[in-house]
Amino acid sequence: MDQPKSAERPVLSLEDASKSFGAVRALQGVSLALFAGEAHALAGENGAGKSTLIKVLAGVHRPDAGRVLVDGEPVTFHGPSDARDAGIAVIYQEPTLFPDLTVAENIFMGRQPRRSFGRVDHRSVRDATRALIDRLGVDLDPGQLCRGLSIADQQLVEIAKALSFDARVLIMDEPTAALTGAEVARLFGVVRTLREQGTAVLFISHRLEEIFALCQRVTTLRDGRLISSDTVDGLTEDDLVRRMVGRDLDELYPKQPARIGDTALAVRRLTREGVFTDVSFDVRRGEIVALAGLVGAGRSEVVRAVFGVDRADAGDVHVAGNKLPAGSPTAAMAAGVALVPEDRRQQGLVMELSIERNIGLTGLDRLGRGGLVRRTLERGRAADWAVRLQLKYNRLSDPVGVLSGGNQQKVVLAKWLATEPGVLIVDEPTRGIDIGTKAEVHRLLSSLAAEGLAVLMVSSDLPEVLAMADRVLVMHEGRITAELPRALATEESVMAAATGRTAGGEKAA
Amino acid sequence: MSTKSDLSRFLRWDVAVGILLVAVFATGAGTTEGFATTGNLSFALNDIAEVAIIALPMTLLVVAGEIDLSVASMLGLASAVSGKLWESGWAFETIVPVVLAIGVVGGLLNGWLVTRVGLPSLAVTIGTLTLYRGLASVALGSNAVTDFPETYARWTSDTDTVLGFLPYPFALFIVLAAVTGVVLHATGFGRSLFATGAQEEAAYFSGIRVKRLKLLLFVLTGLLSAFAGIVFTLRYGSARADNGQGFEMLVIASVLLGGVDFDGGKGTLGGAIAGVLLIGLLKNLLILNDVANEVQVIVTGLLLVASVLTPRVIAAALERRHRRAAAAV
Amino acid sequence: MTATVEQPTAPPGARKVTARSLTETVFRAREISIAGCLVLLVLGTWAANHRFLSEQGVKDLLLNASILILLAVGQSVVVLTRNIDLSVGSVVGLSAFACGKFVSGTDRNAVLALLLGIGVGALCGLVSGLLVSFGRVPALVVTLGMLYIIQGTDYWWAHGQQINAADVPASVLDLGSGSVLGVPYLALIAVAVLAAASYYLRSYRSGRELYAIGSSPEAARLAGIPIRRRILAAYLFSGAVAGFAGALWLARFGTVVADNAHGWELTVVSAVVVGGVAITGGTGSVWGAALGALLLTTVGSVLVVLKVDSFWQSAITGALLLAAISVDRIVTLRMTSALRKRNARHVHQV
Amino acid sequence: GGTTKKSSSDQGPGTASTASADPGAVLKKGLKLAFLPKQINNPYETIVDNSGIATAKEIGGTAKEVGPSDASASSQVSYINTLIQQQQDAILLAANDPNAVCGPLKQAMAKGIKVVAYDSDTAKDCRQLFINQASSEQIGRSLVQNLGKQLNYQGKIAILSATQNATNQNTWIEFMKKELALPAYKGMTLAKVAYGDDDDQKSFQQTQGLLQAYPDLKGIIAPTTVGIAASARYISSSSYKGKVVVNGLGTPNQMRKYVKDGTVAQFSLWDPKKLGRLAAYAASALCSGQITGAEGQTFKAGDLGTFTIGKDGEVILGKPTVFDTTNIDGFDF
Ligand SMILES: Nc1ncnc2c1ncn2[C@@H]1O[C@H](COP(=O)(O)OP(=O)(O)OP(=O)(O)O)[C@@H](O)[C@H]1O
Ligand SMILES: Nc1ncnc2c1ncn2[C@@H]1O[C@H](COP(=O)(O)OP(=O)(O)OP(=O)(O)O)[C@@H](O)[C@H]1O
Ligand SMILES: [Mg+2]
Ligand SMILES: [Mg+2]
Repeated sequence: MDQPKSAERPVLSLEDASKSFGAVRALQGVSLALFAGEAHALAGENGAGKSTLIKVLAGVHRPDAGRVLVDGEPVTFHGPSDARDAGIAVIYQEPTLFPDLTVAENIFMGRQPRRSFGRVDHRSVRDATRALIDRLGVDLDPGQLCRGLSIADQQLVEIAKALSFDARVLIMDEPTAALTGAEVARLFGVVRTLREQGTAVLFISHRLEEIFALCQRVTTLRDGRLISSDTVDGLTEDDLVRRMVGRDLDELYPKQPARIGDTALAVRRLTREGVFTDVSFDVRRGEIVALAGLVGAGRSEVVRAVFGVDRADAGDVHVAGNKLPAGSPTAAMAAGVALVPEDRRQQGLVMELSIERNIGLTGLDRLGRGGLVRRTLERGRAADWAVRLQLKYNRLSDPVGVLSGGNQQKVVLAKWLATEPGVLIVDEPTRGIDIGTKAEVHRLLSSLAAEGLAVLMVSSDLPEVLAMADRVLVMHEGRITAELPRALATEESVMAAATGRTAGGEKAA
Repeated sequence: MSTKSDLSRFLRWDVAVGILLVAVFATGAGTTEGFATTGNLSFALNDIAEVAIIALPMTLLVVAGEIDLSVASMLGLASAVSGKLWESGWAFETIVPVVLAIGVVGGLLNGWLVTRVGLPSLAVTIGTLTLYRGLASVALGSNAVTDFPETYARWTSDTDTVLGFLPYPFALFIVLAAVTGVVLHATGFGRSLFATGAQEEAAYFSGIRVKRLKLLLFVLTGLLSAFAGIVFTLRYGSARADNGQGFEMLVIASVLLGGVDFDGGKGTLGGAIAGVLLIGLLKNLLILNDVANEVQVIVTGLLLVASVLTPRVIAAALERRHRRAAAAV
Repeated sequence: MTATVEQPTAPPGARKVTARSLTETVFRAREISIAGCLVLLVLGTWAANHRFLSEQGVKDLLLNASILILLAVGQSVVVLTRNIDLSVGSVVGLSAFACGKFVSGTDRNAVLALLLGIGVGALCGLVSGLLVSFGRVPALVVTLGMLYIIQGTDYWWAHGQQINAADVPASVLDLGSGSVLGVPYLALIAVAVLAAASYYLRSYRSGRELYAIGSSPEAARLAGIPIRRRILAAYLFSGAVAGFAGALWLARFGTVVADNAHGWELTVVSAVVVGGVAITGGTGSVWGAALGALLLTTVGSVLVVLKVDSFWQSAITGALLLAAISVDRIVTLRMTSALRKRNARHVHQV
Repeated sequence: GGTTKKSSSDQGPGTASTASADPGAVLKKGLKLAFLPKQINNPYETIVDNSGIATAKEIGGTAKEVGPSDASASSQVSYINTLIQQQQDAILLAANDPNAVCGPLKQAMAKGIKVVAYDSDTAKDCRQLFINQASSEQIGRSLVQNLGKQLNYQGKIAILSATQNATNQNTWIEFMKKELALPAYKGMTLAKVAYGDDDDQKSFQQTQGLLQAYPDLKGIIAPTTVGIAASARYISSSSYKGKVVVNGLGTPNQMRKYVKDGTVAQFSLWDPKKLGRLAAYAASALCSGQITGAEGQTFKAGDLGTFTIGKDGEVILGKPTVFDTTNIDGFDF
């Protein structure tokens, strides 16, 4: 950040690029330059065009106008492999792994080290993977299949893959959205090393503190247009927010005090062998309870079992005093429970169906009479929530799959909020959601709680947990190791319990 | 994925099949003597009644992302059992419910293996295709039972008709089709089918009882296949174990031709029905013109290939134009 | 350097290593369980009728399975990429007839006939492959269409003609019935193709890429895998193998009519599925598929040898088929959940 | 319920013995005949039909062959319907199912179209004539007699048939069983009837299974051209060659190799060309009013001579020819 960059030639740059999808103009005349040894952040609201820009650089999309330059020379990428050959490594927003292949094969697919006669050298593939994983300091086995990995673990595999390229340009589209502080710290360590060795980095995140921690320069997009490109030095978070949103933002964590009522959700000795053990807790009306922990602690598994998507081996779930039958999401829904799952692309949404159909899916019996569905009611329900969550879309009849990541997340929220639940379980509710909307979601959760909703929130975003929760439950290796009231929940106390160092919680292993 | 969704906006294949159907009909009426006569059309419609009836639940099943290859065997089993029972002196009024119950049980077995044991439906129903056909030959051996009473047989003939040209089986099909169409396209159940076919996990997370729904569809398919077996038996006046052999491919080809996507989650019932009618009428027209059987086979194949290729080619052309237009701006 | 990040806090290894051995065991189980079924079936039948494993009996078993094994190997390569080739039955028919026409009444060399068969098959595979990969249209529809087109062409050409064994040169017929050290040529050929395909799929980048494509086409695209070329190659292979099988069909049976191998596509697909190749692509092995094919043909022979009533044969075959896939599946499920629970105890005791 | 009844045998034209025949009438020119075989790409049927078509042309009419590519009754029905629409003069068919084709055939007869069954019969009231290649009884019994002689009336035998539902095969098998019940055959037992579905490969595998299941099997009768060829081929390349006798119905071209290499000593068949020829003559005679299908009427079938209609409208071509090394080279079909 101390060398003068302007004199140098950018390693990779985009000039005046435009890209539209049908009527949606995702990018309009955007330019961007990446320099060796510089980490460059890309900021903007959901649907601003960040991922589209990255896909243009990665050769996934061909720009309608404008050009991509490598070392100052214009190039045409005919596909992702061209970009890869030019030394560009990309981590996409949504992990796209081969579920049936091992971690090692995922990382080296198509570029495995070879031995005689062009045969794949399986041993060096595994060894190289081991080394990469150790570098990231995570706990993954190279020979493990990717099917069943949590979103966070998948993201880590993607990161390892990108690192394995030894690329000149490293592009990362929200790599940290699913990660907790520890993994993020690790990742940043590795990225800094790379940058110091001369790699150009392009980084996207909706967590502003990460941008300030890692990057030297930040470019802001709004509605597909370039707003500004500044050095991070001397920029404040408020400046950045104003550039992104076009206005000042109110409070990010508008926590309203709520009157805590009776127990809405009671979980008793819930166990799913090999995943989590003896989990008990209550969530009361009006209360926001956060479930914190490291990646892989089993938080998602617990809420899935509570909702009945997974069948617990032992233990009960009570909603408003009534025991839920095990393993039945339908029954849980009928009892007023809603679950916003962590993997929106697999579990949250039917990507091929339209926005309105997705939102309608949770209320099919309420959209008409005698089993029939009335289109007007269906559309009304969707339009209502699209406005409330500031959804950015073209038409309600568009498939959800074409929405930007954050907007997809909003549709998942809409789909569940529309059921007017008594107990709302949200797993990473703001994953990939921009800062403006995040505040909106927080306000919504908070006001719903104030109206008497019980909220159980799983989040890897520690500031979010600390600011929003009335109570924090911390999990470590499948057990609840601490229960911290709002007053006692601090970064230190939560992390201590999450890593199993707490005095209060018993150590699992 | 993006191109697929663009495509659905630009052109719907099911509509195209409908247009093609009308075109075939008009060509036939204009060029071929004896095609557009009541006698011939009644016959042609009656001739596809069983396939059409089975195509209805098959469409639902395919939309939900599954497939049933055992339908023709179930038809054969139903036929053989009705023959066997009739031969041993049962009343026809008792035979029908018994045979329909067999259809339900067969569907339950398919559905159970797919939803509870978790096997792929293609594999399961290839197995039951063999099993049900085998049971049919166990039931009736090499006999053929033929002496069905005229009182029942007339319900399936193409000379005793509704409105002067609609044979009863086809009239019944129209009623069933109307019901199925409403269920698929206007009810919550139908919405659930699309969601399940497109993304089962997400549907399950939305509280849809994915397994129960699929089980129900398999049962429905079994039931209607058995029913088609009864119609077939009466229509030909012959109960045999090998009745309807190979019909599964015909049903599937028709549904595919109608633009129902075998990956699940896409398609319309209208398209499927247009597909059935197109294959049926085209065959009738080709035979009337003495076109050799092998050419009919080739035409069916070409139609299938065209059914998926044409929309793609058009979409690609549109995209190229769009790209050029965008670049020119 | 910033590499001084804090040590990972989770106990390293514990959960992941067990997870790995678990998946591996389950993976292996597929082939082992089919092989187990097969051994039981053969031994049981042998106990009832010793002739079943006489030299002639074994030779017949191998001969019967060879062609289906070849087709299953070709099909599994396509199925691995999350596609399907329903046209194989008609390709075999067309190729057998073409080869029959070619050698009939001449003394042309068997090798030429084989090459012709491979050529005819590869051509059919090329068309299907081009349509599926470059036309980007659903494989099921296209190959069902191709089934009809090829079948129609075959009917149109053959139309009631028949190639008789008397017209086929001895060199061709020898290929179908001859053997070395009691092992029929056909079986040797099938095993050679099988081993080569298996080695290729395991040890070459492009082979691994076939698995990758089947596992997630989207990820494969982003990984820069030349998907279209690979899928085209898979179809070419499947077509060529089917064409080859057609030539061998002529050698084995001597008599060829229009509708040879009619309806075999479903048999081949069921062999592949019984053998544990996922119809949704990405997992399975050609060995499994070959074992599946062997199992299917063996069941056919066993029923006749055990004097099962003709009317029952098809019912029993169907029931056994269902039993084979269900048992395999149930064992896998049980094992997975048992291992999950056992692992849990380990982890918590450490 | 369950009272068996024949479907309205009175209303169909049936054996039109009421209409009067004019034995002296000349054969009409320009008759349109349509052959509807069991399956169009069955080589045997092709021979029959081609000969029939050629004959029709000789007589001054036209003929065509139409039909399905699968041997199923339901697909034959579609063709019958269109033949009615096309107003053919006569439909000649080899029925896949004697009853399933009845309805449309009766419609055809009601419209004045003559119906002649050949090779495989329909129900009696659904056609005017049945041209039988040989009397079913004779075929069934003679196959057993021939094999009996070859085996010295000793040992286990099996039958390898076509599909389980093939009408003609099943009739023959009935007569074979009756013949076997005679005292002369007390040394012979019928171990099993197997079905090869007229599929070459399946028949092949069935033969192989039979031989393993019954190690002491001495003979196989395959009353189907596909079956006998497959059987002979398996035996010729196996260790059973020379130990098991194969007999049945086959075409000389298919069987030549096995007769020459000693696998098969003899087999039988009628001349399929003559069958087609006779069918064409019979249909023309019907259309021209020479005959109506009543028992006892006679008609001339060109060089084949004069034929008399037997009971139930059946016309018999003659005795099957027995082929062996001595005569096989004199035939080419
Ligand atoms: N394949 C596509 N087809 C149609 N529209 C698309 C497609 N991909 C993106 N879009 C649209 O382009 C716009 C920009 O999307 P993009 O994914 O680039 O946003 P983003 O800045 O990455 O947002 P987020 O922060 O939510 O990830 C959105 O309006 C989106 O709906
Ligand atoms: N104690 C454990 N022993 C074995 N496997 C475990 C254990 N804890 C978690 N896992 C596995 O690790 C994976 C990740 O778990 P999970 O998704 O529940 O984590 P999480 O706390 O929700 O974290 P995140 O959602 O941030 O990924 C799952 O596949 C789970 O089965
Ligand atoms: Mg994005
Ligand atoms: Mg989680």
